[in-house]
Amino acid sequence: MQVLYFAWVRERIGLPREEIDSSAATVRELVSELAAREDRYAMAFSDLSALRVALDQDLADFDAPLAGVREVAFFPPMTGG
Amino acid sequence: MQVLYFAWVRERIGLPREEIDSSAATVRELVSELAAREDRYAMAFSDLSALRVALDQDLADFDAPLAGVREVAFFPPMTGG
Amino acid sequence: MRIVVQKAPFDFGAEAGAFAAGRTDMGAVVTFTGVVRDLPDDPLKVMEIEHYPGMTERALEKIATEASERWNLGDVLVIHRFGPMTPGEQIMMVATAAPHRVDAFAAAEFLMDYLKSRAPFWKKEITGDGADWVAAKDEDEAALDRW
Amino acid sequence: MRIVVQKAPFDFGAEAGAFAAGRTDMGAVVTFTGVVRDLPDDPLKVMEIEHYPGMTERALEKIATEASERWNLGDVLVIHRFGPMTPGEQIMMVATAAPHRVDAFAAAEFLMDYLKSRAPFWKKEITGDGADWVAAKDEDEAALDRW
Repeated sequence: MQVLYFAWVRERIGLPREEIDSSAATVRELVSELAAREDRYAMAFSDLSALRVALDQDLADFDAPLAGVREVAFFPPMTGG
Repeated sequence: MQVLYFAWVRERIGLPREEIDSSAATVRELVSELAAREDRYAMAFSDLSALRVALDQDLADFDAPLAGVREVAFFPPMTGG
Repeated sequence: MRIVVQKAPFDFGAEAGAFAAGRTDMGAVVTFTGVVRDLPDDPLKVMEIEHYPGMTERALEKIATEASERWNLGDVLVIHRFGPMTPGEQIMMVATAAPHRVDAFAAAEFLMDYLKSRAPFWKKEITGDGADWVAAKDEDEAALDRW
Repeated sequence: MRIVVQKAPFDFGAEAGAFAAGRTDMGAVVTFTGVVRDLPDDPLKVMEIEHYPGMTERALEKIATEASERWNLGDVLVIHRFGPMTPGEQIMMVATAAPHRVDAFAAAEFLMDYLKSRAPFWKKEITGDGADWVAAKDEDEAALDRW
């Protein structure tokens, strides 16, 4: 699946998107896999309460299932307007 | 004092303003004097709850004193905006 | 603060654009515009607005000053027309500029609620069937209670 | 309904004027414009807005559609920029047209509250001291509870 990062999540991880091959069943499991990769991932995902996630461009929960999802995006709370 | 009429009050009484010589102490007394004049005044002042009054261009109550007032205006509830 | 009472049409886009332009300390600008609506059952020929010259400007200034005291505002604009207008014409506008959106919205709604029931304007609708003074609505008077 | 997400500046006055023009069935038009504010202590050089292409349009359409379902609206316009902007530049605008003012105001405030916290935009402030992502405010999240 495509994993996208925005704002300071993108800056901490150091890239805007990547293709990830994962069998994680939920967002939370995917986050654990990513955080285990390298320090920059561990840092970006250290506080889930400061993060939001979208699945196929709709906001979702961290407990949401990933089955059939093609695009996962992680980012901080939004500040539009 | 100058007495002004607006909207349907003006139309019923048939003039936009007139000079009135009155010793009425309050707006309510002035209204009684005017209503006693002619039918067209009696009709215009028949229901005070449908009227508003301004003294020297500030909204006032019908019990407000007239001492020192130079301009009294009668009109229906306002419908601006 | 700018209060304008005039018979002539005004250019809403130009007024709104000028009001919002060049402010670096105000994060939020809200505008409201009132438009003459056609009547569904009996087509409106003309909406005629009568006002009380002198008191009108005084009442609008009072309302705008009170808004500026209640909320943190950078600027307020009120334009209100009188005389005859046809459907689609803009009757009036208010605009508020504030550091934050909550103040800009609240002040604009306050201005509209007060202007509806406390500024001396009266609307008359002229249709094929005749002419009628628009009755004040109880809900407009009730709207003042929230402030 | 018109949703625009663009890097280029937009002409607020022209957009507001065009939006309000020629409506004979809508008595009320409300606009909101967000403006880049300068920072009092540390002058702002640039405000940079990042967004999530694709999801942004989708989220704005969802919010505008929900507003149209909740209130009696004739039209909705949302314009939101991304990229770098300087103090005084207009970031975004919403406009609502409705038969009555209560609906036009409520829908515009609803759009703004949701757009602030549910549309994927992120602001970064670049000053002489460096660059900081703007933190979301608890009060913006809390503002959603009223709807």
